[in-house]
This record gives sequence, C-alpha cells and structure tokens, in this order.
Amino acid sequence: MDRMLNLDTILTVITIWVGIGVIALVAPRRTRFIAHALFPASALLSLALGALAIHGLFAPPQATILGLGLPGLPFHWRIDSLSAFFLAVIGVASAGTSIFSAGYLRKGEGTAPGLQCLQYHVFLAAMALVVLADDAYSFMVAWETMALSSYFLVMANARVASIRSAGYLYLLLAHIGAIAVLLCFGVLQASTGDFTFANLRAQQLPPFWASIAFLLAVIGFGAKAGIVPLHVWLPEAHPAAPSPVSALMSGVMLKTAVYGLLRVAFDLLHIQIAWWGALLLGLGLLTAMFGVVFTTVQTDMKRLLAFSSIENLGLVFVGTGLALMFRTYGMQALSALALTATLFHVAAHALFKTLLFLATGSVLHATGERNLGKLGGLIRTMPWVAWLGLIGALAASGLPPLAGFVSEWLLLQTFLFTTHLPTSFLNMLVPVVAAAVALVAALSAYAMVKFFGVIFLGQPREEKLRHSRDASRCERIGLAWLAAGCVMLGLFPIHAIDGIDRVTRLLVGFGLGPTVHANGWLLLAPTSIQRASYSPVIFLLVLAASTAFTAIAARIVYHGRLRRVPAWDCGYPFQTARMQDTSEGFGQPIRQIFESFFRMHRDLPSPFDARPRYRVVVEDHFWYWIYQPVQALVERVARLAGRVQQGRISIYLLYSFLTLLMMLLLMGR
Amino acid sequence: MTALTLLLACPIVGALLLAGLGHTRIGAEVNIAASAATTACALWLAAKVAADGSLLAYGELFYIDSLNMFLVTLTAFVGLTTSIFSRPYMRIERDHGRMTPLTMRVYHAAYQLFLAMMLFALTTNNLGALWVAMEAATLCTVLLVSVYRTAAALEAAWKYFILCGVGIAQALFGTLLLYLAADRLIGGGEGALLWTHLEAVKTQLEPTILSLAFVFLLIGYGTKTGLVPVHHWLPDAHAEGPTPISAVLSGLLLNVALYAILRCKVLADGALGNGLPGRAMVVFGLVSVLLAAFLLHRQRDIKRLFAYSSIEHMGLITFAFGLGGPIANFGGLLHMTMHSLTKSAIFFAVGHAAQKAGTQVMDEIRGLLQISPTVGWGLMLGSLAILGMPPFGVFASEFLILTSAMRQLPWAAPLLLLALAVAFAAVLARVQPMVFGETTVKRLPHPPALIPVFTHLGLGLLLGLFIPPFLANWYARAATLLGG
Amino acid sequence: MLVSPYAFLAQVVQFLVALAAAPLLTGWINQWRAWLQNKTAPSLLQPYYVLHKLFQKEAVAAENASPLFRATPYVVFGCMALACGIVPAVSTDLPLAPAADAIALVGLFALARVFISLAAMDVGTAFGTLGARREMLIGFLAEPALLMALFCASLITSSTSLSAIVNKMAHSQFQLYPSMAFAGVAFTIVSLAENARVPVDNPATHLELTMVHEALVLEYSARHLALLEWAASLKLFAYSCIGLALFFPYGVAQADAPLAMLISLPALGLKLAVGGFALALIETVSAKLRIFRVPEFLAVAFVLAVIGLLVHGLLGA
Amino acid sequence: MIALLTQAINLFAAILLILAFAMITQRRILNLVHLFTAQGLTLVAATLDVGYLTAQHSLYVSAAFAFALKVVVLPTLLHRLTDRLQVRFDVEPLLNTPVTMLIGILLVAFAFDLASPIAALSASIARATLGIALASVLLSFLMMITRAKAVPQVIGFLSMENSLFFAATAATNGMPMLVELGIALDALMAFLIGGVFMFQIREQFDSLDIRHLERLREE
Repeated sequence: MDRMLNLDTILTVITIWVGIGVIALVAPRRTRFIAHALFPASALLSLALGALAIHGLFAPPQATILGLGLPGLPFHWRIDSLSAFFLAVIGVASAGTSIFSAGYLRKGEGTAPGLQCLQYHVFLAAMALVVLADDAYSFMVAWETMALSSYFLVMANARVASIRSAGYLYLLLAHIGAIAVLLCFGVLQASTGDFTFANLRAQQLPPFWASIAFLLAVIGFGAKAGIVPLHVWLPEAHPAAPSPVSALMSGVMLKTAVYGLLRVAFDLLHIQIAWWGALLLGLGLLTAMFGVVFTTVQTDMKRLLAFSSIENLGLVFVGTGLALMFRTYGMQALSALALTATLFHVAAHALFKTLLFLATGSVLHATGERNLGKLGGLIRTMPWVAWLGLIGALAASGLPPLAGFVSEWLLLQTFLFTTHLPTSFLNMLVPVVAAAVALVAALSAYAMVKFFGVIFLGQPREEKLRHSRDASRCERIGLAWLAAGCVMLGLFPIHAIDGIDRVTRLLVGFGLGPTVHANGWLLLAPTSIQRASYSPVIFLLVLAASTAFTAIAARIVYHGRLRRVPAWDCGYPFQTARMQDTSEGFGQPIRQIFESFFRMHRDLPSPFDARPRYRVVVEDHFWYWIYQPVQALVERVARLAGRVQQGRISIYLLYSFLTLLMMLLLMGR
Repeated sequence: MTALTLLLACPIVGALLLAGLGHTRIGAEVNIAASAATTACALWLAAKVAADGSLLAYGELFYIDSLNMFLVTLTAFVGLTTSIFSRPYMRIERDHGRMTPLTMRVYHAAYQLFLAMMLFALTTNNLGALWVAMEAATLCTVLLVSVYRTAAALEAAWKYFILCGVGIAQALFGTLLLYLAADRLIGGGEGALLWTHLEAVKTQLEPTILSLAFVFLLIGYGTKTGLVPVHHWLPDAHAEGPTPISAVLSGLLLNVALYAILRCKVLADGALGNGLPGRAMVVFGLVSVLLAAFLLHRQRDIKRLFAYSSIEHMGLITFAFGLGGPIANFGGLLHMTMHSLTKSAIFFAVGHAAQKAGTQVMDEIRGLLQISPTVGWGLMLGSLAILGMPPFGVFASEFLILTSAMRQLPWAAPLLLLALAVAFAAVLARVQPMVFGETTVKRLPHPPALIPVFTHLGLGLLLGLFIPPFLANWYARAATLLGG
Repeated sequence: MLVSPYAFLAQVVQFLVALAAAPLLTGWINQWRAWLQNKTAPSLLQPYYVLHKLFQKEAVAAENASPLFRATPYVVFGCMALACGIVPAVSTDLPLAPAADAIALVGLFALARVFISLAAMDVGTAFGTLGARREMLIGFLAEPALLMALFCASLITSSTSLSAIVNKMAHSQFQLYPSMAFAGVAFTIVSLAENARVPVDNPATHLELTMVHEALVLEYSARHLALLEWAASLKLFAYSCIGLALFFPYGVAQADAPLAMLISLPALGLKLAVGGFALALIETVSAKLRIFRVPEFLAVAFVLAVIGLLVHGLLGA
Repeated sequence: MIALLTQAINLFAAILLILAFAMITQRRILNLVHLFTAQGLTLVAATLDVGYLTAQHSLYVSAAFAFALKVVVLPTLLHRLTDRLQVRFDVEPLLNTPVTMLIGILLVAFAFDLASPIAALSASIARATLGIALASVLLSFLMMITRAKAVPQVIGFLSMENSLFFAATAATNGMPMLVELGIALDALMAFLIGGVFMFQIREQFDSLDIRHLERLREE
C-alpha cells in the first residue's frame, strides 16, 4: 500500500507543479509574488520528487492507469528503476534551477513572468511525465508538450530575430524527431494495434524490423539529444532561452532523449544486434569530437556551453554503444560497467552543466554581456558565482576528485576490457575510440579553462564590469546546491552506483553493486581491486593535507609576507585590459589544428589599415551539406506542385473531367 | 420530432427575418439569436437520440442516427460561435465600407439559409433531397463568397460556382444511378432513394451500377470536400470571402460533403464487397495530403494558407475513412470534429489579425503579440493545434489515424508523416513571425470577439486529454455504422 | 583496509625521497647538460640554493591578483607531491596506491595544469594568457598520449593500478612487448613536453616566441615561485619514476619482502642517474621546435601510443 | 403504336445527342440558345412519351415543369442576357472544332461501352437511353471545358442538367416528385445567380471573357 502510494504521490507532485503555473497565470505581472512564493515552493516540490524517485529506484516497479487519454488507450504511467533514475536527475537539477529562478526572475520585456512561470512548470511536468509514460500515446503527448513548452520559453523575448529563427529551427527538428519516434513505436507494435509498452515489450520482431525500429529511435531521440548531424538547433536554441531554461534544457531535457533511447534499445526491443552498438559508438564519437572542437572556438559563453553539451551527449552515446555491443555478445558484466559509466555521466553532466548555465545567467544579469570578448575579471566582483562556477568548470573538464572524472574513469576502464570482443575489427576499432575519448576529455579541459579564465579571471575588458554585483541570495543557494551535488557525486560515487546498479540490473541483468561494495565504501573498484581502484576521498584528503602542510610549513620555516604591487608590464607601460588574450585568441590553436571541422570566413586587416578590424566567422559544414539541400528540394517540389494550380478555369474543369474518365475506366470494369 | 422540426425551422425563420432587417443594427443580434436557438434544438435532439436511439421522422424523410447527429450538433455549435464572431467582425467591415446595407442583408440572410441547408442535408434520409440541399448550400455560399464584389472575389465566386456546379451535377448523375440500381429491387418511388431502405438491401444492389454510381458521387461530392485534384475552387473561395464564411466553409461545409460521401460509401461497400471504394478514398486522401502540404510552402495570403491546410486535413480524414475499421473510422470522426473546431478558431483569429493589420498578406502582418496578445496567442495556439501538436485534440485523432495506417497500410504511414512534417515547416515558418515578430502598427480601438476562439481551442485541448465516455461511445457507434 | 607498518613506512620513505631527491635530479640533469655542451656546470646542489633564496625573499603579487592566484602554488605542489606518492618508485606496497590508478594519475597532472593555467590568466597580462594557452595546447595532446602509453602497459598486465603493473612486469618471466616499444617512444616525447624540456620548451630562455613554462610563472615570486619550481622538479621526478615503473620495473620492493627497500633505494638512484643522463643527452642533441610544430610533435607521440595499443590487439601481447 | 412510341424515345435520345454535338460545334451564342431550347423541347417530348408509356402521371407534371423552365423561362432569360450584355460570338474556343468533335466521338463510344452492362440490366422501357444520357453529359462537360466565355459555359452547364434530366426520366422512369422539384428549383436558382454574376463580371472587366479570371493562382 505504501508502495502504491509512491507513484501516486509523484503524479500528485507533478500536478501541483502545473497548478503552480496556473496560479502564476492568474497574476501574470506580480513578479515579486511569483519569484518569492511560487518558485521556492516548486523547488521544494522538486526536492520531494527527487526523494520519491530515489525511493522508487530501490522499490519494485509500480504502474497505474489514469482514466484520461484515448478511449482505447488511457494514460498508462509506470515507474521502474530506469525512469526513477532519470526522475531523480530531473528532481535534483530542477530544484537548483527553480530556487535560482526565484532570484533570477525579474521584470523586463518579453513574456510576462506569470506566463513564463506557467511554461516553466509545464516544461518540468512534461519532462517528468516523459520518463513515467508507459504507453506510446502518453509518451508522445508528454514528449511533444515538453518540446512545445520549451519552445515558448526559448521565445521568451522573441523580438530578437535570431531568437525567432532559433526557436523555429528548434521546434521543427523537435517535431521531426517526434515523428520518427512515433514511427518507431508504430514499428514496435507490429500491427497488433496495442500501444502500451507492455505490449511493445512482448512483440518478437524479426531482426530487420527491429533494426528499423532502432534506427528510427536513434533518429528521433538523437534529434533531441543533439547528435550530429541533427544538432544544428541546439547551439541556437539553448543560448536563446533565459538562463534557468537553458540550464534545464541542457542539463535535463537532453537526458530524456537518453532515457528514450535506453528504453527502446534495452527494454522494448527484445534483441540487440552488434552493429547497433557500433553505430552508436561511431555517432557518439563524431558528436563528441565535433562538439568539443566547436566548444573551444566559441566566443559566446552560452553557445560555448551548448556545444559542450553536444560533446557530453556524444560521450553518453559512446557509452551506450559500448553497453549495447557487450550486451549483444552476452558480456553482461561489461555491459553493466559501460552502462554504469553512461548513467553516471548523465547524472554528472546534469549537475555541472546546469550549474554552469546558471552561473552564466548570473553573469548575464550582472553585466548584460554574453560575449566573452567583453567579460573578464569577475572573480573580484562576483566571488560567489566565480568560485561555485569554478567547481562546475573543474567537474566539466573531468578532473579528479569531482563528478566528471568518475564517469570518464569508468568509461576508460570499460575500454580496457574491449580486447575480449569476438570480432577482431571491433578490437581494432576500440583502442582508437578510447584514444579519441581521452582526447575529447583533454580538449574539454581546454575549453573549460578558456570559459572560466576569460569570464572570471584577468582584468575586466569593459569598464562597466567593475561595478557588476554578485548573485542574489536565492541564486547563490541554487548554485551552491548544484556545486555541492558535483562534489558529493565525485566523492561518494559508490552510493550513486548503488542506485545505478538497479537500473543496469533491469536493463542488462547485471549490476556493479556487490563488487563495488566488496572493498568498502571508500574504494571504488568496479571489477577487482587488483585491476583498478580509485578512492576520491583519500585522494582529496591527501591532496588537501599536502597542500595545507606546504602552506603552513612555508610560513613556519620562513615567513608569510606579501607585498601588493602593480602587475609587471614587461617594461611597456601603456597596457590596457584590451591587450589581454581574447577568446578568439585562446581558441586559435585548436582552430588551426582542426581546420577541416569548420567552415571559416576570416577577414584580416591589411597592415596599412587605419582602423583595422579582425573578424572570423566559424560555421558548421552540416548546414551546407544537409539542411540547405533539403530545403531547396522542398522548395522545388512545392514549385512543381504550384504548376497544377494555374488559375484557368477550363484547365480545372479538364482536371475533374480526366479524373472522372480515369475513375470510370478503373472502377467501371 | 418536434426538436427536429424546430431545428430546421429556426434557421429558416431566422433567414426570413434577416432578409428583412439584416442590414439594421440588430441584424447581427438576430443572427446570433437564431443560431443559438438552432444550437439549443440540436442539443435537445442530441439528448433524445442519445436516449432512445436513431429516429425516423416525416414518413422516413428524415433519419437521425449517431453518425449525423454529432455532425448536426457540431454544425449548430460552430454556426453559433461563428455568428458571435461575425458580429464585431462584420461591423468593422461595414465601418471600413466594404459592406453596404444591401450586402449586409444578403450576408445575414444567406448565412442562416446556408445553416438551414446544411442541417437539412445532414438530417435527410433521402439521397435526392440530400443532393438538393447540398446544391442549395453551395448556391448560398456562392453569394456569400462574392459579397465584397472585388475582382478577386468575383473570380473566386465564379470558379466556385462553375466547378462546384459541375461537380454537384456529377453527384446527381451518381444519385440517378443509385436510384436506377435501387428500383430494380425496391421498385420506383420514394423508397428507392431512402438511405435506410437502400442500406437494408445494400448487399443485393447491382455492383456494376454501384461502382459507376460511386465514382460519380465520390468525384461530385469530393469536389465540395476539396479533394485533390478537384479542389481548385477551395483556396480561392476561402481567401476572398468574408472570414466568417471561410470559417464555416472549412469547418462545416467540407464536413457535410464528406458526410454525403460516407453515406454512399456504406452502400457501395455493401454492394461491391471488394473494398474498392475504400481504396479509392485512400488514394484521393493521400494525394490531397501530399499536394496540399507542399503547396503550403508557396502561400503568401494568410487565408489561402489555412485553406490549403483544410485540404490537407480533409485528405487525412478521407484517408482514414478509406482505411475503414473501427479505429480508423473513430479517428476520422474525431478528426472531423477537431478540424472543424480548430480550423474555425484559427479563421476567427486570422480574421481579427487581418483586420488589425489591414491586409491578408502574411509578410505585412507582424508582431500580433504586441498589437493584441489574445489574438496572437489564439493564432499561435490554433496553428500549433492544427499542426498536430499535443496536448491538442488534433494530435489525438492523427495518432489514431496514423497508427491504424501503420497497421493496415504500412507504406502509407511514412508518406503521411512526411507530409505532416512538410506542412509543419511551412505553417510554423509563416505563423511565427506574424505572432512574435516586430511591428510598428498601433493597437486598434475595437476589441476582438475572442470567446469563440478560446472556446474552440479549450474544447480541442479538453478532447486531446480526455474524451468523455458518452462522446466516445457515440463515435464508436458511428464508427461501427460506417463499417470496414 | 588494514595498512601494514612496512607499507606505511614505505609510503613515508617514498614521499621523503621524492621531496628531497627531486631538486637533486634537476641539478644532475642541468650539470650533465652543461658538460655535454662543454660548459662549466653549476653545482649539483644549485636547485637547493635557488629554492632557499626564493623562500627567503618577500613575496610580491599583483594588485588585482585573486585568492586563486595565491592558492595555486600550494595546490600544484600538493598535486605533484601526491603524484610522487602514488608512483611505485621505492616499493609497490604503498597504502596510497589503490587510491589512484594510472588514469587518476593523469587526472592529477591535468588538475595541476588547469590550476596553473588559470592562475596565469588571473592577473591578466598578455604573457600569462599566452602561457596558459600554450600550456593547455600542449596538455590536450600530451595527456591522451600519456594515457595511451599507460594503457599499453595496462592491457598487458590487465590492470590500471600502477603497483599491479610493476608487480606483473617485474615478476612475470622476462618477455619483449612490441607494444611497449611504441609506448616507450610516446612516453619519452610526452615527458619531454610535460616537463618543459627542449625541444618543446626551454626554461633557460625568456624568449616570448617560445616560452611556455616561464610565461606561466612570470607573475610569481619568492615562495610561490619556489614552490612552483620545486613542483616542476617533483613532476620531472614523478615522470621519471613512471617511466622506470613501466619500462625498467626491476628492483622495486614488494609487499612480501619489506626489507627489499634497502636494495630498491640505491637501484632507484642508479636508474634515475642514468635516466637523467639520457634526458640531458636528448636535450643536447635536439633543437628547439617552433611553437606551432609542437602539436605535430605531440601528435606523433599520440599516434605512436595508439599504434602501440593496436599492435597489442593484433599480436595479443 | 406502343412500339412506335417506344422507338420514339430512342429517337429523342438520338436527337439529344445530335444537339449536344451541335452545341460543341456552334460558336454563335444566339444559335446556342436556340439549340438549348430545342434540347428542352425534345426533353419535354421524351418525358411525355415515357409518362404515357409507363402511365406515370407524375411525369406529366414534371414535363410541364420542364416546359416552363427549359423552353420558356430560361431561353427568354438567355435572350435578354445576350441582348443586355451584347455578346454575339464566342471567341475562338480553346480547342478547335474538329479536334473537339473527334474527342466527342471517342467520349460517346466510351459512354456507350460503360452503359451497356447497365442497359442490359435496366428494367425501364428505354434501355439504350442511359448510355446516350451519359454521353451527352460528357459532351456538355467537354463543351464547358472548351469555351472561353461565360455565357457558353453557363449554357453548357444547363445542357448538362438537361441531359441529367433526360437520364432521370428516360432511363429511370422519373425520379420522385420532390426530388424533381428540388432539382428544377436549384437549376433556376443557379441560372439566376449565374446571370447576376455575368453582369458583375461584365462591369468589373467590361468583358465576359473568363480568361480575365486567372489571377488567383500558385505560380
């Protein structure tokens, strides 16, 4: 009875979310009320949801049916470990964003706060319902509602043309993805006409149709996850939205795509085929490389983060691909390991990416600048944001002992086992992939140094930055909550893996829980202690100890005197803040090395130019390779179709005449 | 019985009244009152039918079952909301000098007459009478389309007149053939055209004649339904007539024409028993959906845009009924309802938008959210709804249709989805800047009548999330009635 | 887990040895460089004098330097100390060993790199940012290369824990691993780059066209600078130990024989001496690269390491 | 006598067909009107004949209606119209006459072919007439397609209704009265509305050439 309670409570929480939105709609202009009453309340709800989800993670699956929906197909809801895990991610991350929004929301042009509040909460509810849905219809409804609400949030101040086109691109690709997903379900139900997941699970598809379904799922969910080449919307839409929304979209919404893929590939499909894994691996790798390389050359802080999200989702796909491959070769343990790494990365990315986006939000409010070229030195005026952001940046660059590192570590561990794959081709492929993954990780560190260094360090590149104010209290709480999450997840991975264990048991029938626990809570050893082990806590303790010891020793043995002087100008006294290295400059080496990735337009000033201007535009090949041709094709077909309709009544009569004769010929027989 | 009598009487009386005082200040109010009365009767009748099954009236001249009952209710309801919408709208038109007292009078009278004719067509049991009513409805709307007397309006009306005239003539020939087939069984006279009688003996009807008859009927009534390639009158008529008329054309007349096809399909199916009629409808539906979807990309006029979207959706519905089977039929009926609700709502919003911007050219309509947020949101939500975005009801019906397509015609489903994606791209690309874009136009004084818009959208939203059982049963019964 | 007293002892000894011997190694290398270039060499203890001098001086920091700037030297020093504590140089039975394996070690170096780069950007001089950029540029290629080199060993010994690697390498019967050859070359290149050595960097010059490490620490003075320099030599020491652990894992004490440390210490000294000489030799015979050639140079290392992995996959050894 | 009258029906049918052909070829609008009137007369005759043969008195009534409408009212209205609008000739039709004739012949063949199985089944006294009715429907359709002016188009439309009427009476011994009335009414309404339009078009474009009506298009 208590178990039955769980799912119902969750649904209630979700309903209350929507309720909050509706309340806000009643008083759309009362910003203070919305900010200081509604958003904190919804943050509490998020916490509750997270707690319930974690409870559900360890509880057996529960299902319930709501009388709504289609007559033949009422809304089925179900929570099992997989959905619970993602629900927990949603809860934890959204708690941060909601409380942050409480401080962030303020009057301004664009959508009325109340309306925004409604859209925001519908968005949250939809995301939660996506992972709870247990039949195709409710899934599609939740899925599209998610897209729709986030679209409106992106359009928050749609007077900017670029934001409008971003929103259009976003909704269009989201819809096309949704269509692919719908087709996928259509294939899965194998003309039984029953669209409950239970039935889809029961179908025994022949390999061909299974592969079709899988490909459709990859397209559909890949479009949402920003997998190359369906990524084009992501770097446009995520920056366009208000920062808490960008945070939710990057940190949480992308994960629902991962959820969908896992659900279809591991749960609904009863077989897996080796090349599926290879495909995911390849796509993921391409995406990761593409994403990280573009991350390093961005000059807009939110765009930079958006591309970094593409990179991380690529890594997630790599992990999924590995898991799938192992699964097909019946190596449950390794599959579980890969899947654990993947899910851990999902959680980690949810935390640090949300944190970073929120940090950019604070910066945006304090300075009104998104362009890296006009920021700098904010660590002095906004210490809170800077230091909390630093944690996020370190986690994002996969450094020990934070969250990002653990997933990377687990993933690399997985690669070390792949030499046992039956096909030699994969054995040859995998080391290369491992190397590429390592490269991506290192590059992301590069990008994060650029991100943090250019925004928060150095001298302010604009005068106004000297007067920027630090984040408000609510914002700080939100940031701190997520930062704490990054640290905790990094320090106590074992407890997270306990939860993930349930998911992997559900999906691949094996979990790391026992092996991990064999060596106590301190030591993370996924397989055996001889093979590999990592203990973030000890790591941190020793590091901190030796650091502190050195500091103290230096003071005791010698002295701690410090004199403040102007920075050394290398004998050239006329230095200004503009002479610092720009963000373009910082990315320039990468741009040079990976030139083939970009489509660049650069205009360099001539040496005799009186007022020299340097401009470089970095564009995406795929736009020209795929999207423009498709657009042209549609246009052409439309023009042909237009020929039919050319205004002369006799011709119209002729059409109907011929149609008549043809039909008579066909059916008269 | 009495309910039925009143149902048909109200609009006719209204028409007569309005012919007298349609140009006066209270013309619009009378119009609303008549429509309201009609709706009330429709609900009454619906209640009766729901209570004690299908009924025959006036010596079998009228026949009400679950299939036409819901259409009657829908027609009456949309008729009412449209009249509410048209009150401020037409007033503004008159202030702009586009309507004269005479044309106002014609407009109001013809509007009620049109409603009466559609209700007659829906309720009658006699296929000949059905034809007569359809023709009469066409003639009324021809007048309404040409009411502005501009060159474009005249051209549109003339095309409408000729093309639909010819189409309807073919339908008449089809009806003749039906009669010919029937009187060999039932013997001549009234009985041979009564749908109930024909339905009773449908299996013995002569297949060769029926197949010919169905061809004529399909193309004849299909012309009015706006099936490609006999759709050409539709965009012109929608774009050039007054917006309320576009709303009722899209929302109601197309449905009624399709209803006529359905009645005939039942007979043809019974006689032929080879599913050929279904296949024909499937093909027509697919062609319509695809062509319309691509033509959406070439639109500059906002009303034309949504006219083509109507063609697309009518094609989808025809496709659904062509598929047959309980789920597809259910989806088709639901989609009929959803489409007429949503599309008329859109046309209401479009009307106000076009009035506020002073043009129907989409490139010149911008930033509705600033001029009038409610109109803007109405247009935006309506468009998203008609594009099949959940949680609106259109998605529900499209889901049903697509899924049954996946089951019965796997090759057709991808085509439909392609068309839907293409249509989505086209419509969103045009609506978004109109709603969100920048504008210099100042807010206009006269407040729009937005109750209709949001009532329709609200209903659409409701039905997308929850279809009340009685409605579901109703549809289900109608669906079984249509058979496979 | 229970830590045996010997293990604890070994850990302490290794820390002390590292801290003490790191500058000595640097001095030794500098001496040999000088001799090989027919210069009169500085004293072997020169690094100690320098450190002492720097510690005594009054520290000077830029006005706008943030706490990050001041904390960094300690953090970096801590990282390097921890690294030296992890790598099994004296004994494989180290309590800290299981806390961080090869991957964590690479992560550790990355952590130090990120901090020093951020600190360099902190003051906001042209040089600092330039140094940071170049450091990260070198890092993003060197790191994966190092990781792959380590993986070659890991695949052979099917473990990423360094002590396990050393154990297996040293005590399985002697065998030639072709993959390790590739790994060896890759590792050498990486350690040259990572320790700011010719041909990648030249600590001896302050030419802005070429300098990396010096640009990073340009703003530092006194104890901060001292710590950074010390950390640099610790890094060199750690790298040397890793190299030894991978390629000459002989003579390192085992858990079963704690007293073997008495042998392992001199062995370590000898190996380091030879290694230092080799390094000096390489530096002398090779010429400084242009900064834009450096990525290619490192790419070679990266590719070699990957080929090493492939070779292992191919030959199963 | 009976036999004679029975054959007479087929004769009328043939006349109708001939008239339809004549209409296709005819370019003078006045003659078109005359032909239309002739068609009406034939129709009336045929209806009376069938009514007599099948002893259906309802058919006499509808014959009367037909006479009133198709022989008296519409032709007079058409005459008025042509006088008022000053239209004498149709411009060169969009398809030249011989070709149109050829197509027409093909259509007739096709129609007969289609109708033959039905004729075999038909219970009515005049089997072959359905085929002819269908043929003349198609011919009037063809006429509407080929004509480039408003008035001939309307005449084509009306003659199509004539053929339908003929089909109704001859082939099926007459539709129910109510329907007949409805159809007749609609035809009248349609004609009136068409007439109104022609005036409006005329004053808009000061010509009845429907090639002015090609503005609304998708190109």
